Amino acid sequence: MPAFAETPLIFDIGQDGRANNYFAEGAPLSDFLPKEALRDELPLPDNSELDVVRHFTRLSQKTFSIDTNFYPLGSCTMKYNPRVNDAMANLPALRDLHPLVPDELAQGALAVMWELEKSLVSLFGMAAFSLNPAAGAHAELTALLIAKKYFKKYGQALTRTTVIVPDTAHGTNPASAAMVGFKVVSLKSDARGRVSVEEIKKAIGPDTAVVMMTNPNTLGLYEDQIKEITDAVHDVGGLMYYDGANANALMGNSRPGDMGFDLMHLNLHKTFSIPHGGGGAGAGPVGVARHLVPFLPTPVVRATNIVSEHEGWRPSDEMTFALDFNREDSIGTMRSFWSNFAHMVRALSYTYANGAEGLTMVSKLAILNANYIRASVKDLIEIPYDEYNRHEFVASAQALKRETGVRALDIGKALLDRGYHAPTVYFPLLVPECLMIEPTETESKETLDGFIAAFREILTAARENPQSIMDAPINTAVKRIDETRAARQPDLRWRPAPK
Amino acid sequence: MPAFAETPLIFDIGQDGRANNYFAEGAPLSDFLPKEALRDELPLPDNSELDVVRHFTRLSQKTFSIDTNFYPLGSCTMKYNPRVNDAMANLPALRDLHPLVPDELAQGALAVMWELEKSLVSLFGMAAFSLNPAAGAHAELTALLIAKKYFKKYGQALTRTTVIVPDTAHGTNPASAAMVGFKVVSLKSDARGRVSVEEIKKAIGPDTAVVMMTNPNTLGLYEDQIKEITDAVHDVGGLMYYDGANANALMGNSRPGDMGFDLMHLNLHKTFSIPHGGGGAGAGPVGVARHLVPFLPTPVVRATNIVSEHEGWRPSDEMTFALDFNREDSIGTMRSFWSNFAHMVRALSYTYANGAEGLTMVSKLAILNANYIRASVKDLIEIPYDEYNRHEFVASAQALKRETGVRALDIGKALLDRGYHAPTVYFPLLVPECLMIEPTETESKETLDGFIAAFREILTAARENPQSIMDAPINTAVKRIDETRAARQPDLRWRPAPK
Amino acid sequence: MLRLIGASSLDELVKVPDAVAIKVPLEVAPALPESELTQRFASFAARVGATDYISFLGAGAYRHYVPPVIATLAMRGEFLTAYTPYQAEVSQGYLQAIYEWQSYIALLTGMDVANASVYDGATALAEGTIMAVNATGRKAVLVSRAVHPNYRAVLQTYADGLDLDVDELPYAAEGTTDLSSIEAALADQRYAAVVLQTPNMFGALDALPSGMAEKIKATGTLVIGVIAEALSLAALATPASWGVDIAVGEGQSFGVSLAYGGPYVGFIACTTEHLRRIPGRLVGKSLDKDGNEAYVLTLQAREQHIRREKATSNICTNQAHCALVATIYLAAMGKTGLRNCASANLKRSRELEKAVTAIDGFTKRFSAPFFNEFAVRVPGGSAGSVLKALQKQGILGGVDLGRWYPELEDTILMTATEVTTDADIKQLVAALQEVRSLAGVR
Amino acid sequence: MLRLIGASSLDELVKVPDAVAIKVPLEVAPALPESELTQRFASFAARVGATDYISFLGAGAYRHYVPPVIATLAMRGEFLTAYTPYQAEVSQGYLQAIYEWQSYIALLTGMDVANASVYDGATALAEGTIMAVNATGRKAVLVSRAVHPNYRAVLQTYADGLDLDVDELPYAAEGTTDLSSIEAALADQRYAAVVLQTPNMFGALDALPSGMAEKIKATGTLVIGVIAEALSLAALATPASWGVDIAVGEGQSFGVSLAYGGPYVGFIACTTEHLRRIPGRLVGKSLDKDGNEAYVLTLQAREQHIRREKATSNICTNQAHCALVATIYLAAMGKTGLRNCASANLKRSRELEKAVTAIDGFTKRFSAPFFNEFAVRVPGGSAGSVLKALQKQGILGGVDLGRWYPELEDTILMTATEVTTDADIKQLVAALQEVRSLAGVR
Ligand SMILES: Cc1ncc(COP(=O)(O)O)c(C=O)c1O
Ligand SMILES: Cc1ncc(COP(=O)(O)O)c(C=O)c1O
Repeated sequence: MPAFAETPLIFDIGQDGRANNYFAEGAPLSDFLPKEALRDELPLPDNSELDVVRHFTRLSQKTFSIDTNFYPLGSCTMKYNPRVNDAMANLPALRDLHPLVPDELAQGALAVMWELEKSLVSLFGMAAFSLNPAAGAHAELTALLIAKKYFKKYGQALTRTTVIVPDTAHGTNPASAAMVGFKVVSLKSDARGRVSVEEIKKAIGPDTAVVMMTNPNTLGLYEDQIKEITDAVHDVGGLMYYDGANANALMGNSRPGDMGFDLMHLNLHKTFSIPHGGGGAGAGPVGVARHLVPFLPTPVVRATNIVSEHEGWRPSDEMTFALDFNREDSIGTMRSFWSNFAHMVRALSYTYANGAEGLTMVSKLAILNANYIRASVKDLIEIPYDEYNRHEFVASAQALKRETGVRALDIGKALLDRGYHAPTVYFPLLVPECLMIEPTETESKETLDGFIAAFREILTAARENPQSIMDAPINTAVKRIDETRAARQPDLRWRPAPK
Repeated sequence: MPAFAETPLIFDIGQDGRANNYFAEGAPLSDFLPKEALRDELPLPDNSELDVVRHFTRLSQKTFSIDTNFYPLGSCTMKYNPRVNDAMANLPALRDLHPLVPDELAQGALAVMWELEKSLVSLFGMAAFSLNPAAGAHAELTALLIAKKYFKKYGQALTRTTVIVPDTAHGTNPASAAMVGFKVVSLKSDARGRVSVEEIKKAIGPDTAVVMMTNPNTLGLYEDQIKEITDAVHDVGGLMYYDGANANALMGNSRPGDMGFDLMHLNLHKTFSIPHGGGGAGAGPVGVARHLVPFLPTPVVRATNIVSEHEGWRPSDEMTFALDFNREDSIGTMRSFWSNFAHMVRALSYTYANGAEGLTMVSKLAILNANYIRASVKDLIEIPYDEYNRHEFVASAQALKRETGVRALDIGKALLDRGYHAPTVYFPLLVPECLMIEPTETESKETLDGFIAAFREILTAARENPQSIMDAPINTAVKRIDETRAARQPDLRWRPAPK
Repeated sequence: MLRLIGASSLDELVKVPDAVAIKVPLEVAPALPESELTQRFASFAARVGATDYISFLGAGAYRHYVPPVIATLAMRGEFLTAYTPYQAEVSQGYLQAIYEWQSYIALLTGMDVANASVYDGATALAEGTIMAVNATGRKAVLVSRAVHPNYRAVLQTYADGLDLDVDELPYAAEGTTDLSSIEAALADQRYAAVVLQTPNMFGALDALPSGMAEKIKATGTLVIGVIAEALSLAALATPASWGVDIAVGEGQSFGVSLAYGGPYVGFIACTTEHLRRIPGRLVGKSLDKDGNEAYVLTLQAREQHIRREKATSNICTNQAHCALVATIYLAAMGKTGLRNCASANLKRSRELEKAVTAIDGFTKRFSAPFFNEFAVRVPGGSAGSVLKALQKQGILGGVDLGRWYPELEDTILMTATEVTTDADIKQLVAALQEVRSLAGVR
Repeated sequence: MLRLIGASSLDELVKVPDAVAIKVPLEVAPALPESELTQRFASFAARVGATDYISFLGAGAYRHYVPPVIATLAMRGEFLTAYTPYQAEVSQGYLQAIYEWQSYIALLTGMDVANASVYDGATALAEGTIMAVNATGRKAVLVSRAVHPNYRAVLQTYADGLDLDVDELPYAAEGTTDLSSIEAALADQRYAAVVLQTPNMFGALDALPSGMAEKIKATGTLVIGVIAEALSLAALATPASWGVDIAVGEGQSFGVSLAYGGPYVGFIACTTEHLRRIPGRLVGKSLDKDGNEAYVLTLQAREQHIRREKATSNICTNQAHCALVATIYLAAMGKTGLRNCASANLKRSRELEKAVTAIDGFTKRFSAPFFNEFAVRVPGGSAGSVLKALQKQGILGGVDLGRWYPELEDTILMTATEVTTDADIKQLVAALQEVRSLAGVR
């Protein structure tokens, strides 16, 4: 790393006398409040704006992103984040709107939320969506709270205690179930990498509250018996939950509502092109079938003048809206204020940019790109379920590891050296030495070809010179990091030098 | 360079079918115009927005800037560019204002121009400023056209044919003089690196139109006999021109007007913190003494209701303004429209951020920082004029080159490797193997110390292992470039592959 | 590409069983080219009436001055379009920024450690409560009624999931939490934690009086401190100083846009004792193979992707980018900027207090010292109708506390920050005077 | 620091002779903290009345749709705060972008090479003329009156400096340049160049008819083509195709803000023959020591810092950042975006033409084909009073050509681009009808 990339902590740069002139010098705080109510000192550095700019500019340059590189991180849908979405979210009228303004002064914002909800309703075949939850896991929690309240209402709170999740499920599924006090039962996938109707029938019963699935599942495979599964679960009185993290394969293709799901969430920060921002904020609308609508969290955006027959989108121009907090059966609210609204703007902007046809094409091309990569590497690495996949697929380095010692992790690190993000590794859990690859629809064939070439080169090198792969990365700002040390001797913050 | 930093030309990335959806598909152009008026093909690539983002993001990361690194480029005043200035220039009302709107609908913009002009008038002691010219060189041209017109008006057009420039002058000075048809005479500096009164008296005469100087001069030295010089030039009927590229040493310190200059320019993109943007746009207001006011280029911003006694700034709130095009003696106009207005906003924002006291401190600290570096390196490199300098100083690698073969250029390249921009090299011309260092006031002592340490390390290495310095840079995206090849076989553009 | 894949057509590749194929036309917002899309959203923006109103709204979401440099840096594509920094070797920049955020929150709260963020202030309270529940094994929590009602509502929702009891502490006449019965309440050691907020929902400073934290802890109960106005941390005694075990709060005031309610950024900080119970991500400093300092996500054994149903929380995606905004804000402000800002909030809110209470019939509802908002009792008994009348004059006069507290339907929570101007206050006063005389209220 | 320097105080270090010390108090805009500074500029912005007006202004500065992605990229700090890329090894990014700009301009104009930019369209014309003067050794130039009057004014200013004669070619009834007397004018071989603009000041396409360029060149005279509306290059026959030796113009339409007149970006493109006479910077592709492709400033022997008074121009700082904006704009648009945009301009301007000329008394002034603007003769004889009346209704109806052409004081230049809406045109028509009936004009 050249010297100029060094970035000492912001706390080690600042110095007294370097404050920026943002505000007039204020009176001492003790003019306003008794001394004992005040803190003694504020041990933060004063940094000149130049130093702040240089610091964060350099930090940004040491951060891998979609804007700089290809990011085939399975299950994360790292597609291009169109800048027009940000510009719309930053329109001052929307950006600077206080959440507690009276509804009549927030009509444009409510219209955005309503139009988005209606678009999602049609696109995914649910009766309604709540935009309340802040992310996917938050949405799962919301949905399971809905399920709990639903069963309570119908006197089954004490009997419906189990949530079933396939072994391919994301960790948030069982974790969310646990947060609602459900017992979690894991379901083995069949030889085709899917949930089998037989297995599910064995697993379910009168104690089944919810079965959580995604489709395509996290192996990128379409659950082709999904209707039979949801029917079976409904037959025993359970609810079906759809984890929408994989919805990028589904738009205009098939709808969770039609598959028989009662509950679902979307990761707008995946499917709807909202930037991940280094790990958030996200947005996780929850969709429900008709029987669960009363349980949605508050507030709900309600049209107050024209009530439409249509469930899907139509222009909101002549309509007026209100936030409805007064919903008897609601589970309550999940957050400080209404929704991650700026992201609703982004998601609706994305919807307008594509329309139904465009969104359908998004999913088609996402599937095409993923299949193209699979077909281009399958001669060099094991594809445990080698059939048409959807928007992502899973490879396994198990055989390679046995042969050469090179693991999935090593392949990922070697990709970093070549300018590509590592695939998701070690998830889903059922595939050993798993590499989960999701290219998304926004990448060009040239980019895919570049990645394929690098991937193939690594697989070849792994056999010829395994150490070279196990030593990766070497072109990066730092090399492999001692994670044990990080966990054993936690250093989680800067501390001022003792005086 | 790691693979991910590769940036093929934008023309080699694009492909048909990747167009972004900015506009509805338009009717064929031949619906509107006859075929022969239309071009055959438009050989530009269609690039997806993702590819455009990735391309220019990567290009930006391969670009050295103030925001990433220290930039002690002498004569260029690479100070921090406060972001609030950009935000003010981007206020939609100012950013989207058409230059041909009637004055009464542009009052706020005219007020910005008027307030800036008045601030400059007081700060530099001139009678008036024109904001018309687009950069320093453009301003020089403007000023010399004023001089020409002035002499013409007073019947001396044919006799006043010579412009005198010291040997320390920037190349634009003689080049601008040539563009107004003046004969250029170069003046040797004295042993103290200054223009001597004696020499100037020998050089001037009835043919002298203008003497162009800067103060501090490009050696960073204050012309302490400036008043004697301007008096002498005025005595023979010549005009004095002040090149304001070095005004960052002067604010609140001394004023060209008081020194006796008749004409001057400012590089707002140096002194007034306007970003250089990779080489422009700049802004070069021209200031004049009272006798030259009638000759200023058009338009001039004129107050139409309250006409003030004051020459300096006062609040414009109650005032109304007009663009005045109707000025009999004006040299005419220098550009398509009025001024580089967005930069006037930035410059006025900078003025408001600092006020008179703040600007005075700017110049003091700029001088302090430059002297600190000089004092910290003078034991290792020759300082031809080793006295208190102003905002910059000049070192010479002549002795070092004799000893070791290492040239000023090599030192500059070695600095690049260490994360610092090279100083200005080989200017001013009179110092052999010259390195001109201007740190500006916005850098912290830590940054200066880092630079000093790197500079000293290089000078030491130059003696111990000169080849290591002559091989520099090695940490950069490319190594030294074959400039002869570039000039001999000019490749100045991409061409489509022949079909 | 299809040839290589072996598919005859794109449609073959994406085929689904007939039973689940889409049978109805999709009704989705129609496709617009970008130049028209931007006009569509301009029309949404134009339908936001609040834009030019003078505002005294606060109550958990605050208007503050945000220097342009913040967005310039935070919106850089590398930050905006990165995923969670799982691959540390190529994410050192973002990881360091999160480490700096954790440090800032620890320094501001006085606590030992802070996490990489949770969704918002309300969910921070819910997650903090779960920490306390896990730490104590108790299934009830005692919460002051002066804690933000929305935060309490979210806590209740989470509590319903986990079958926790949420009991309330009343507030006293001065507007602070009434602690007179607390010792009795804690006697049977049912409560995992006592929860207080400062400044509380009425703007009043509401830290525990000295000695009280010790008494609470003596019953095996933890203290959770809530901070809904993060700027107050620049001025007020730290949560650590009044005995908090777990500090939770909302960081919106640190440069994050109001955006009609989100995204904001919740934080959780705690003593070292509770470190391994903290939810969500943590960044630690370690060494790389060559012995260079390096940042990395750590203590992941707490998290759902490793521990699944045994995790400390289900949180995965958090609010990283809002935390980044806040980190850049804090870096740019520094202690001097924050102090000056806090001072201006104190000054402006007192000017507002003086101006409003000088009007006949308008009185302070509570006497406790406040930071930048306070409760005003209006003449006539209806906060709602006063606010409506102000609204007609282009003023958002504050928040009707009757929305959450039936006994306070005559009370408005009014907020002034450093962006409140003299002119704002003057206009409010004029409007209030008019409202009063028009309504004939006394 | 002072100690090391050896100075006793900062004031000692900065002392100047008494004779030139400042003796008066400085009157400069007063220092404001940033939070107040932004309010000050908001008040300037509020004093710009034009903000919400419907506009049909053009005449060398055009309203066009600019995708948000352009500013996102161009405003990245590395681009914004770089100096001229003198140190090529650390400036490959910006150098490549300039090379791409040169390529785009060459492709759009059909010329062999283009420079890295000059100040604006008008100075591009002046500098292009100097190229022709240097190439031919002649000291006069023949310029169409249909070239933008501001461009001609700047040319005149520069010409005064160099003692060049600027003679005029009249325009014909159709609105194009009257070439009937050109052969006579060129006969004595006085002129370095003939200068035409297309679309010209009246919006009319004004390229040389086929065969004419050859005739002009046969007299040793060069042809300079001016493009004031760069978007037209996406549609119209290239300057190269109609025989231009030197193409000069204004790139503002490629994503550069109107900004009350600047900064904009001038371009100069020419045939290889004139390459070494081109002013300003040029970026070339070469190889580095290791044989890798690398970009570098080249042919610097033309420039002032090497050649001083013998340089091809005095230009140093140019408009690099505006050129970068344009480059990003062109990359994002691509040929499809540009074509669609050009098509929309053609369509909208024809809709405007039809709507306006359908009103009794409003007629087309010229018949020649146009791109996105055209001249309208108004009833009553005074373009100025019609425009004033429109202004009262919130409409900027166009540019009064009488400002520059006394014979056209009854003529308005009206512009419609892709951002002109149906509603804009409707409102204009309604207002024009009212204006006409109010004024009783017929
Ligand atoms: C399959 C799946 N489910 C759920 C989630 C959780 O979503 P979030 O991170 O938004 O909480 C993820 C995200 O990584 C996921 O991939
Ligand atoms: C001393 C001096 N004079 C004049 C100029 C020319 O200014 P500009 O580049 O703005 O044309 C410069 C710029 O480098 C300079 O340093």
